Amino acid sequence: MAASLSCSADQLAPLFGPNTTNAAAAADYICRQFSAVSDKFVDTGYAIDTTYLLFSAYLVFSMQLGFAMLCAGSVRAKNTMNIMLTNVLDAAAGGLFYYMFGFAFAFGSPSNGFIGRHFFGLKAVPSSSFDYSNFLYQWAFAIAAAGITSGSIAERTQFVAYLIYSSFLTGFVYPVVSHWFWSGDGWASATNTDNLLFGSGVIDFAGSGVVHMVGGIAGLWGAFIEGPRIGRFDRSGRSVALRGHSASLVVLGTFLLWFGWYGFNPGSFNKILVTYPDASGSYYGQWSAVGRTAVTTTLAGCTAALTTLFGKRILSGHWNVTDVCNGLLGGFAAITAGCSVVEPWAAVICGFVAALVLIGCNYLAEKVKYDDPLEAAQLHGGCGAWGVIFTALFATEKYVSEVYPDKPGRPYGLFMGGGGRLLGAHVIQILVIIGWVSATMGPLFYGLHKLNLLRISAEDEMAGMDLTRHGGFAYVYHDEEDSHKNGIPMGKIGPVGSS
Amino acid sequence: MAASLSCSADQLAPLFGPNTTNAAAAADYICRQFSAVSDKFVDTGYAIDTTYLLFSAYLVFSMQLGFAMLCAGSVRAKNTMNIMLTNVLDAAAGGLFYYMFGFAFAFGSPSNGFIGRHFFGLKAVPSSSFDYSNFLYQWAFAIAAAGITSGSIAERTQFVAYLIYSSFLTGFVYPVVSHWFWSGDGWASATNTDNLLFGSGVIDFAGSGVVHMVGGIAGLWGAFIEGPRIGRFDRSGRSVALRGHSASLVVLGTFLLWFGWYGFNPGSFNKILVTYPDASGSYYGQWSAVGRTAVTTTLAGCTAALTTLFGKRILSGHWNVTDVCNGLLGGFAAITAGCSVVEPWAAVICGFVAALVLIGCNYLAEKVKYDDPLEAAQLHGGCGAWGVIFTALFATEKYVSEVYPDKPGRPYGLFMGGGGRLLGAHVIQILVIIGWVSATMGPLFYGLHKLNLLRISAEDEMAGMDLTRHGGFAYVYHDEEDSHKNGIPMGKIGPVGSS
Amino acid sequence: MSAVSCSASLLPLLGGSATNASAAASYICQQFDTVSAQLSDTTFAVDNTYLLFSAYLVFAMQLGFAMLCAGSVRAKNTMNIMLTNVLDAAAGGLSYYLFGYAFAFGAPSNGFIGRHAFGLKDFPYQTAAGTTFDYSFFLYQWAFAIAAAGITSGSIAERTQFVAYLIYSSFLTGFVYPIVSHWFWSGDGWAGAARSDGNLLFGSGVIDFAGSGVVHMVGGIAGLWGALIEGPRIGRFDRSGRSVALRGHSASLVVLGTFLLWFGWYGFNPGSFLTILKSYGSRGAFYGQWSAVGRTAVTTTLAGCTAALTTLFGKRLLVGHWNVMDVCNGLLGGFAAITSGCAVVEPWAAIICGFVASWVLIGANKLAAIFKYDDPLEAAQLHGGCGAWGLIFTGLFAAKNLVREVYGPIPGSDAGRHYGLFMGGGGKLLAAQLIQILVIIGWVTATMAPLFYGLNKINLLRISSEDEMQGMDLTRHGGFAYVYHDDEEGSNLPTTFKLRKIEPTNTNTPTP
Repeated sequence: MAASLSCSADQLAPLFGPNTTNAAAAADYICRQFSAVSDKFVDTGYAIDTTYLLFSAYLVFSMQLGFAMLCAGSVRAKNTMNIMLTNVLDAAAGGLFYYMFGFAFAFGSPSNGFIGRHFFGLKAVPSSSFDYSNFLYQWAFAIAAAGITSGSIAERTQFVAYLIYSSFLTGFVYPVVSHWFWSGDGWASATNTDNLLFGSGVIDFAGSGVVHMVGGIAGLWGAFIEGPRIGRFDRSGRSVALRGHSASLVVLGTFLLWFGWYGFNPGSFNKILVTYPDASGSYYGQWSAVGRTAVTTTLAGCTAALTTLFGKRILSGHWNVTDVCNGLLGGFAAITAGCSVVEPWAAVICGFVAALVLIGCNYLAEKVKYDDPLEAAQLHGGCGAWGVIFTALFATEKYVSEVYPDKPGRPYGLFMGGGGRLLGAHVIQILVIIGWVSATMGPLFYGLHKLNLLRISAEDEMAGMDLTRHGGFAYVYHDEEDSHKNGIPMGKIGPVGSS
Repeated sequence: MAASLSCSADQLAPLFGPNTTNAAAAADYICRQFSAVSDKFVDTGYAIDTTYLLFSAYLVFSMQLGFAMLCAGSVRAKNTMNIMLTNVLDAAAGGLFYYMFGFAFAFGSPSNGFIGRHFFGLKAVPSSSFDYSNFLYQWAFAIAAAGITSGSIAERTQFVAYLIYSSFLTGFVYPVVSHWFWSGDGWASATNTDNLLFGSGVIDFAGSGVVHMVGGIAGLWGAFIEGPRIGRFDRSGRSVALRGHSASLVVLGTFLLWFGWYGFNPGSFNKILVTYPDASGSYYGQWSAVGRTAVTTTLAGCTAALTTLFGKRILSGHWNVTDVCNGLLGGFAAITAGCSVVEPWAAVICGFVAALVLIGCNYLAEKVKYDDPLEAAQLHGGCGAWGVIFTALFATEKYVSEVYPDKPGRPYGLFMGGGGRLLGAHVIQILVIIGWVSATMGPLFYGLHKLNLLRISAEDEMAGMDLTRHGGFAYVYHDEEDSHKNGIPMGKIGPVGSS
Repeated sequence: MSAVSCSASLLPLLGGSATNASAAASYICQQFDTVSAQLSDTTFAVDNTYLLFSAYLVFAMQLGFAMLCAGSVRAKNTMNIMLTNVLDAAAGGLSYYLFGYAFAFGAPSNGFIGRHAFGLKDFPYQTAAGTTFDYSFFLYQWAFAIAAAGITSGSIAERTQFVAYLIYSSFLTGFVYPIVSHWFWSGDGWAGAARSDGNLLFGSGVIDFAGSGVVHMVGGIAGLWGALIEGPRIGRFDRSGRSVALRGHSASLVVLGTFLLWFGWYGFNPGSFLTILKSYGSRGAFYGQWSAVGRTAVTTTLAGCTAALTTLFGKRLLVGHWNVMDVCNGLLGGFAAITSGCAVVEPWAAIICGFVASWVLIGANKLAAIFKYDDPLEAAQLHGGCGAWGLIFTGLFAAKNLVREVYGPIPGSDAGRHYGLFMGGGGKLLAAQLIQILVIIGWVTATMAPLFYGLNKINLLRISSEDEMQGMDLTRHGGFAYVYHDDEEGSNLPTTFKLRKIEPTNTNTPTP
């Protein structure tokens, strides 16, 4: 920041010349004032940027609450306690693992292009490049990836399997991917200082690929390996919807995710007090780009929601709020990659296509009898992949050069006249993420499956995990006496033989 | 703030000397520019700090929502309306009382060490030391203390008793405690300018003692005096869990509290644009300490949640999400005192022990047949007390001197080699808080009990307060037909004679 | 940034004897120019951070509305009302992007309607007068627009066709509301106190700081017409005309929604300053816009708190029990009322505002019952009634120095600004506020009433009575919102009989 404000006594003193009583002293005096001013600017900049980043991190954290409510509402009442516990633990276990080594793997520079190797246990943090607020922000991203996966394998997975995959995902698989695409050392990062992939690097600004595809594909393997829930497809192979138990919780969760996405996308700038070249003192700077990012995010989600509304109305004949919620989230997942480098009108296109992608993926999933209680693989995997492609098509020259200023003359979106190199890099990204996550999470889930640690027993599944594993049902709306009378065991939950 | 940026024309003019046409005018001109710059920095500082403090206050306020949901989910359905009303009123009544005299008792300086005596009704606010944002922030803290207590005495307390204790607690008991430990005039405050307790003062940064212990101990007396809920302990004295009616609301509330805690702990710095000595212009300043505080808070909560998960699994044989939520909150309550002055690794220890403290306290409570529907006394009282001790053991020299800069060479944590004086002060704090709250809230609850204003009748308790006092049940999930059948008018509210 | 301005006037002071006086002067002045530019950058960064996070808070109100509405209707219509809330936000986003924002703030324009920045064309930009319109401002205003639509959806809940929602919601956020906000908030608007050419209504202009009138009355009156035209829900008034309460299905959701609205209101009111880094006269002092922002948050809090307490005791006296839903509505009424004056009244006045607001709400509800007006969320009474009171309140209690600080001097005139009648400021402000109330009632009536009437005539407004009895979730939205019971899963039978009985049916025998 202080680059442009540089007072040099050596330069100033000769200007005063010999007639000034003490030219050197005068120049020095004045320049010391300016250097104090310059320091104050640095302090102010840190304070503003940290405030901005921390509150963004808090918003991203509130997405965990959104996931918990969305998942809870989307499963059947008998598995609510189970799924909520996994969401709480994603956050808690993720906190410890990301503290101990996840952050180090992701951002521990200097390192090679594949994996970071400093900052274990936040050693040597804060430094001039990473502060505690960066850690907090990245942690909130890591647990979001784990939260996505938990949706795919809901209602039929052993709790122990959750703990294992969640730690592995937040502690290793996700950090490595984020190192590749976001760290300054990553081999495919757009901020890599040596050598950009295809002279371009991957522009995955807030993580359609890094976060959403990783979570979605991990979920895909988990759900694929353990198979559909009992009753999800009937004897003749027809799909039977197993509806979630509370649409209110689904809507609550969706709105909370929307709320949190304002931390996720605009917050990914990390700093707000950044001046764009030759524009210091003008109204246009990173603060404006941050606002634009919030607007593109909003528009993509809104368009996707409306498209889903009418699309589903035509296909299924009624208006469905949970489908609209999923469509909305699909739009957000898609715009996440390009949110900062596309025009608002392009975001409308992004959302429109994302809704169609989601509908298509769901159709496909039904065909192949893939069961995903939250449509997480379709939504985050499918729409995330579309978002990565979309960015390579619609990124504008001006915004790319502003947001990624290190290298002038970068490739930008194909449809905007920027050539195909960015698209090439992005196709590589999709393939590499699919490959890496499959190579790590696929064997993990398969191994758990072989060890009988993945899927619960059929009895547990019919009775619901809450009763068999989590000490009771999540809801007790009626009083004890009732159930004593009518003898339905569902109602009675209290620990009978507790000490 | 402007200390380092001070231009004096008297000093500069002689440097220009007599040969400059108008040395005095030139120096004056330049220095006026600098003083304009300096003023702008002051403005900027106020704007950033106020932004930071206000949004932190909003986050702390969202904890009230968290408490409401946590309490609602933790009680039986028949008392939901009652407990939610008390939570709304904690905030509302607290707002008026804290405005009229609570803030004055707490921070009305100049005053004596025991109680403040200015700013009644926000008179003479804003001043250079207190702005409206400070009031809003402190108000959000005050209602949190009252919210804690309401959990302990849930499901069996008359509504009038709530109104009385809540006003008394937020208007008098809590403000006095916060005056002692947080006001610059307080006898035990670490920012006291005259005379520090044991040469150290109490470091209760965000209020493990001031907020959590006060709320917890007040709840302890209330719950103790009115006795356990009917059916909580059976004839043979065995403990019978009376489960809350909705685990979803408990998880929702817990996550909201977690979200709000990011305002509670890091926000307690009040300012973010503060430079640490000799470090202006560097990346390290209060903004970094704020981030660190958020990290320690996160890690303590995460560790406590995981410890509780496995601890409870071993003790009770199943995974329990509500217990994990309570463990998580116990970790937060404990780290609150020391969040800004300990290293992240120490926060892990803090959370680990907090979970054990909570399990121990719950065991003890069962032994002595103490019934607390939300475990509030155990959680906020017990873990809060541990947090106060923990701070005295693990506070590091560097952070203590940065966060409390007024006096150099302060005592710090015993285990960090800082001697026992801080621990002495903290033990005093625990004793004094227990004494003061017992001396004020104990008689109050006892008096209400004697006047038959405290506990509801057994009939009310069996039927649920919602039916008898609050105009009906909180949930109407069933349709008209049900009530047609059983003909109980309460259930039926819907259209009988529709057109 | 005029604060730091170094100019060539430094040159003669250094004089000719310095070896290169002009170079020295320009060297020093260049440094100051840099400082000034950086200060300006800092100001933009701080103000945008403030505005964006305020916008996020206002957006959280949409979540609050969704939960409040969901909890206040019967379980059988929950899916329907939540879908409308999601779509208010989504459809509002597109229509406000395409033309709503342009109608509201597309300067330069006439006093009636804006006409630039359709589809955010040529955005962001700075006007000749130095006002900056940035994306954050758009986002903030969008969050306001959808709040207005959210209010209306409550009034017509449980009996309105979904298509009607889509139509009125787009029309309201895309046209009706933007025009009102243009009148009172845009620098070109004919009635706003912030009008930039200094030609103010009654020499005063309307002080509707965060929108008691612009947002709440617009939403409330639109809802009033909708609910009036389609009539009460079946069963709301029995044969003899007695009012029968149709209770919402979940008090927990109502409380959740209320608290979220409270939370969001901290973006709504204090955020309406748009900037926080602005000094009031004396530079370098502790008092500036940051302090006014804090004061606004405090007045908002106090008004809501007072209204809640007043409602609590008022209803206790009138009805005989403590009722959390009523307290929640009272609280929101207090907020709706203080919204207009929050920035220009003292905290003690906010208490008066809240106290009266709760009685206005109780009175409006009484009146509604007499006229057999059915509003499931009391939205017209709450936002319309308390909103109108808020405008009058501002005309009575706006404080002289606060009005001057918040709105600045009148452009091109040295006349002082008018302030509250009871504070000795004369009646001109009050007159302007009354004009605002009349104009808003007139405009919303003239636009929304024909719309609702037309929809009614072509049978697009109200659902059939079969749908209404069964609940729209079953007939239109693919199923019931809640499935708490288990086994029968997947069967397509109507679930009405399988819903579990929830409340205590029997008088319990005490468990020993």
